[in-house]
Amino acid sequence: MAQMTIAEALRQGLREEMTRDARVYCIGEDIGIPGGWGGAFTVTLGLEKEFRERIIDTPISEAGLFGVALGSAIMGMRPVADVQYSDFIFCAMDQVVNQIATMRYMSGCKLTVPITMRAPVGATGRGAQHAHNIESMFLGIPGIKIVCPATAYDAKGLLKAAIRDDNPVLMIEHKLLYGSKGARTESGAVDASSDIPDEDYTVPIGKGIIRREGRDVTLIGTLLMMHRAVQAAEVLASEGISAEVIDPRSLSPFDWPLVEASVRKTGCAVVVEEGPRTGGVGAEIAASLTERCADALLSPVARVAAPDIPVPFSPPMENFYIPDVARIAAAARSVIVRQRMSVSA
Amino acid sequence: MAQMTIAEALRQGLREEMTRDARVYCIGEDIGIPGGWGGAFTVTLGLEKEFRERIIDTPISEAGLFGVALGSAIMGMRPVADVQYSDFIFCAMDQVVNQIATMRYMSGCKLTVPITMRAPVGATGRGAQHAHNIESMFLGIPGIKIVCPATAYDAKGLLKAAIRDDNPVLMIEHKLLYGSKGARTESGAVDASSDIPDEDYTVPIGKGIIRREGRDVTLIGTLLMMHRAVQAAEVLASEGISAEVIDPRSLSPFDWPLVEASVRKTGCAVVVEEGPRTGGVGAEIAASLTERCADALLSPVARVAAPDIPVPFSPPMENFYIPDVARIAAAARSVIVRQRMSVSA
Amino acid sequence: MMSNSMEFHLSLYRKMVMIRQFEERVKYLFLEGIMPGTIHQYQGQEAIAVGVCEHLADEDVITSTHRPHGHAIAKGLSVESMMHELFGKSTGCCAGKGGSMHIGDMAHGMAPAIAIVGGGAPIATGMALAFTMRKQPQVAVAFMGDGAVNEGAVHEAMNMGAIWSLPIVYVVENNRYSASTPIAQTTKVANLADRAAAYGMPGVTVDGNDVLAVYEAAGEAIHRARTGGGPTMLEALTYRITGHSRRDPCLYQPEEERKAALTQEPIVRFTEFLLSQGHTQQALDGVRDEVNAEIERAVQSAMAAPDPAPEEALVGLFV
Amino acid sequence: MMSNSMEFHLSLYRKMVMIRQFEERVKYLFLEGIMPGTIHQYQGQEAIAVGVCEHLADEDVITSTHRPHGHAIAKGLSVESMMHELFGKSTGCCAGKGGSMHIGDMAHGMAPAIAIVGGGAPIATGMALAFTMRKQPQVAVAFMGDGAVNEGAVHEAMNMGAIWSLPIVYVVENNRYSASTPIAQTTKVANLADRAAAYGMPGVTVDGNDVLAVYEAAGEAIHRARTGGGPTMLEALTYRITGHSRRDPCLYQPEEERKAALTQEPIVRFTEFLLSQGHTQQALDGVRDEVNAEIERAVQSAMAAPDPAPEEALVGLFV
Ligand SMILES: Cc1ncc(C[n+]2csc(CCOP(=O)(O)OP(=O)(O)O)c2C)c(N)n1
Ligand SMILES: Cc1ncc(C[n+]2csc(CCOP(=O)(O)OP(=O)(O)O)c2C)c(N)n1
Ligand SMILES: [Mg+2]
Ligand SMILES: [Mg+2]
Repeated sequence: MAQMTIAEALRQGLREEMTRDARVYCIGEDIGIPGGWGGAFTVTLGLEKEFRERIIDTPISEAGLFGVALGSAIMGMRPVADVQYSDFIFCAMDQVVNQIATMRYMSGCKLTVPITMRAPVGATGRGAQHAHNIESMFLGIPGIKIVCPATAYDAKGLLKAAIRDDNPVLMIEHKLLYGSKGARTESGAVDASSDIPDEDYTVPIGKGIIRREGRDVTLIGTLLMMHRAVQAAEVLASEGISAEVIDPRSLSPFDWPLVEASVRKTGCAVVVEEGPRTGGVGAEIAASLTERCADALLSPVARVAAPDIPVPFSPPMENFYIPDVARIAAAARSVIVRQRMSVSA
Repeated sequence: MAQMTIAEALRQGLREEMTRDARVYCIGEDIGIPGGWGGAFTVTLGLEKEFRERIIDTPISEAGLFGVALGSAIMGMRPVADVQYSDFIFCAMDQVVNQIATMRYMSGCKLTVPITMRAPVGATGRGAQHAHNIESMFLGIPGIKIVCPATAYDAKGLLKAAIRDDNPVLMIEHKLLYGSKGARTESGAVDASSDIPDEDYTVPIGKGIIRREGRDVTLIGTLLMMHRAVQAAEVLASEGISAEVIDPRSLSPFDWPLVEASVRKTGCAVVVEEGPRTGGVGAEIAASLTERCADALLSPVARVAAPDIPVPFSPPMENFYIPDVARIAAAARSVIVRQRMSVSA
Repeated sequence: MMSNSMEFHLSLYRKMVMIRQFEERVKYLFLEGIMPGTIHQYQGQEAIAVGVCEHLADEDVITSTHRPHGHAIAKGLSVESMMHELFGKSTGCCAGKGGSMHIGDMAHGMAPAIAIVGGGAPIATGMALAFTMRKQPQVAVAFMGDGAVNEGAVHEAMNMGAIWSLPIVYVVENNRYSASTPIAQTTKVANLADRAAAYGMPGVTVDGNDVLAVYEAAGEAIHRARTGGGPTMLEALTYRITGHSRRDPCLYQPEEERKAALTQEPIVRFTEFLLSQGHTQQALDGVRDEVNAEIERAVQSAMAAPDPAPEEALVGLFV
Repeated sequence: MMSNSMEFHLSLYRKMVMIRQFEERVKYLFLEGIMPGTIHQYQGQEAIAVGVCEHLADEDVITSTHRPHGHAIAKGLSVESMMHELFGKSTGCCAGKGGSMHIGDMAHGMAPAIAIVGGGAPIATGMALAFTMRKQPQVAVAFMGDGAVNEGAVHEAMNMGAIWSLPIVYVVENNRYSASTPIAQTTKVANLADRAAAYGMPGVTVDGNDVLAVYEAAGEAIHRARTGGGPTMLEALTYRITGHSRRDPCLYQPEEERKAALTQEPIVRFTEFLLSQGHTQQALDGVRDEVNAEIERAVQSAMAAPDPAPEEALVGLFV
């Protein structure tokens, strides 16, 4: 048992999987240069010393590197391909959407494509091209599983599950949660470290978790927004409102039983996400929840999300962009107020 | 006044706009080769004879061509850039999402980016890589307007509005609606031709239209699904159910007043789309409608969409994939049944 | 190497004719409205697929394009499993889920064909990387057209193939057109193989209508790849004598040019050569008849196979 | 051309020093935690931006990269408007919405810098296309790093620039590293300018630490572009003596190599040259002091400017 940051837990997870299975390898930009940073957020730092031939630094060629990962996966390797910032995955979008997501299906479901893709999201003072929250764009792509760890425990467990999964898995990571150190420290970072068990474990893809139990309202959020939802729940608790916080951990497949059970208990829900509201992940969750729990929902599902704009650079504007604790708490109060009204009606 | 197909109406629209404004030009692959096809669906056929220098055939380089269109737009040109199939826009995704959508905003809202992008969607017997319905992926990208004409009248009017708009506009077109002729005829094509006025007109971006009035249920669909919704409404009419069919025509901005008014009248709604259900356009429409009209909705908004799979090639499987009239009618009946129950309750 | 034996020549001929007759039959079925989908055909480029794939075993792999039937046959897929696929039957090589543009079968070392122009190059490069990482002696071949070399993905892939010295050959079938666009409009270089220098790999241009020339040049490149010498860009010059896709009348090809090309097409040329080497017209006709019979059996069996149940669509996306 | 006059040399020197001192001041502000965001700096490459942009008027345009401060100053943006932008003020050249990686100002012919490596090349090509279509005499310059030439978008753009013979120069600043990755790992060609041949355009390699050499080579290329001669790929050899971004200690650069590079950096070299030409150290120090004072005024004014109202974020996405 040791306390680790997400960066450390991911690094350990990669090390263990590469040790366990010679087919596992990492491919990306600046991931294994001696004297370098181990990727943009130190996840692969030092791994090149142990696995010189399985940490592959590429030129700046995202379409190329995702295509290469795909080709090797078809041949039985188990690549972990990453982009330094999720925004750059758009350079590889054809490979991801047209090739990786469809290749098995087009083959008559004969091939397998055991590929793990890692992509850091979140607005962090770098401007619009290093800030995308890409989850919603991939939710609509059948053939790719999506996981979103918010803690070091989940990061390691989901990474291992992804690597062992025979299907393409996109792992969304959040820049402010890595706990990267030294020159790669992020300002505004949030502590997401966990106690990591000594023994091997995985976190099953498609299983969410209750981060905090509650009775009055269900808050649903991943990554940084999970942490903010927990903070909002604390604020609400001080007002006598008992909020349940659910971290779905996987977006695809989604843990409907867990979320449904919570909403059937609380009667109302707030979905929180960092990216723009329109066409976001929250739309799918809200629409599906409404279909599944119409009889139990006492007020419409509320969505807390960013406004429909690119991410602005200036800190006051960027802070305004990212949903904060106050907005989450306010949304929770608003759905609960309605609930009480309707109950009393 | 003349009857025209969508391909003809778009062609006329391009001709008129290029005549009106010397800054308007077309850029794409195979769009103006003498003896060629005028693009994959004959939209630009023959225009190269009139506007030799403003119909620009490119190499097969989608990232390049959308970037070129962007650069020229910044300098005051008004490009109409197209991909032959919407699937290929993923090759240009960085240019569209990271550059075109953000450039004005990042400039401090000083630049303008008057670019029109055209992309044909729909499953048409070509397999998974020539079949994407890309609408949902772009809905979540602030900075791009999205229009979806289902008739020749709207195609021409929206194209002209897009070209005259100073912002990026993505125009989604449907392969089965073009009415392309000769060697480019599509099997399974649906007649979407209209009477086109002789005088200049535009269709405002962001304004929907009621395709058929009704009292009992609101059906919402664009492109091919609009036509299927109208057919479903006819089936329903024969059963005594009066369905209102709304064609939003624009997805972004969206004509909420029109849709809301209809739903407030009928009390229930079915959103139809051709692409996969999860993370689809229907999720956003259903979630927003629920937020806006919770008090008026007598049953949860139903979504009719494709299953969450890539598009299969084989005709029986492909037909199963694409939502058909029967499924739309069934969804309508299901929301109405519930409505009646709740009214009688 | 049996490159001079009559038997060997006849086996090349047989494969080329198999491709040609397959495509002709498919064209007919398609134009008659009997076959669904859309098709891009390979008539006139047979020498390339056959000359290259002759050096490959089932364990070697290729990626193909929107125009994959020739590669598939040359790589050893049965015309039966292909015909079933084209008819959308579950008995097809892709269970009816792929179709013409995604035909393939990894049992014969062919990934599902990739209909995104240029999209196969990085994938083949990754296959080659897998061989290198595992120290296996296999080779990958990425087939692509002249138009594809202008795609960014091809550029990125070739650079990676070169810097990592991977066992791969990038075969560019230069048929002088990308869809309706003539090559003069899309590049300024005299030979596309000149671009190999940009990656520091050998570039070779060969007469792609001469199956023996292709066989020889491909042999060198594949040998180099297999023995640790790294990748090659192999450009094979040919001409697209068939339409780009289905009902294309090719009005953008100058008539003179087309006519000249028809006299140079690979089966005409190889036939002349074979006759000059002592093969008889009768023997060649015999090959053609055999091939036709095999194709006809494939058509009949494909048409007789039951359609898939629609719900099969839902099965198998994930393992 | 006044390329030999002392005045001209001093003006080049002034611009180079303006860039250097701007970057040093920004670095300090950043490390002190006073300046928000992230930064990629230009120290050591000043000769390139200055040597190239000296040939450009406000009506000529450039695209820049994640490392844009040097290009911006050379292209004529005021250090004041830049400093305001770096501090995220609405008074910045991008109203605080862009930040360091998107600095730009079309009033001075600089598009918002593009932080996606290689992403600017197609955009600059489109700007050049606009000039050609309108028969305007302007020129576009796409700045990029050595790492960028491996991006597909750059390949596609250069090919288009070449086939359409556009008025553009692709300037590759080869500082031998892309982030932490040394160039030997990303390409096998000796000079990146060798890749120009793949597009049929001239490729030129120049000493990028010699401002006069850059000035001359860029002059030729820009003249060619401006007079209908089409594009050039101009590679300028330099070295990244600063960190890749913010707190990078550059441990991946061999110490010998770094040390040698520091003796070759462009301001050291140009200073020696100027002194040899009769300029006095005092005069050069005077320039530096002036520049520092201007930068200091910019810093004070930027820090004094009020923060934007958060809701300004919502304004202006669409026209
Ligand atoms: C990325 C992408 N862009 C465009 C197309 C449409 N398209 C299909 S084939 C083709 C021409 C391909 O030319 P080439 O590479 O020379 O191959 P050929 O058809 O001559 O065999 C085009 C433009 C596509 N399939 N993929
Ligand atoms: C498409 C893309 N991939 C990766 C990155 C991350 N990144 C930023 S700068 C950089 C290195 C760029 O190297 P080079 O082009 O040589 O420019 P330099 O930093 O040396 O000026 C990388 C990998 C990016 N910004 N965009
Ligand atoms: Mg071709
Ligand atoms: Mg560099």
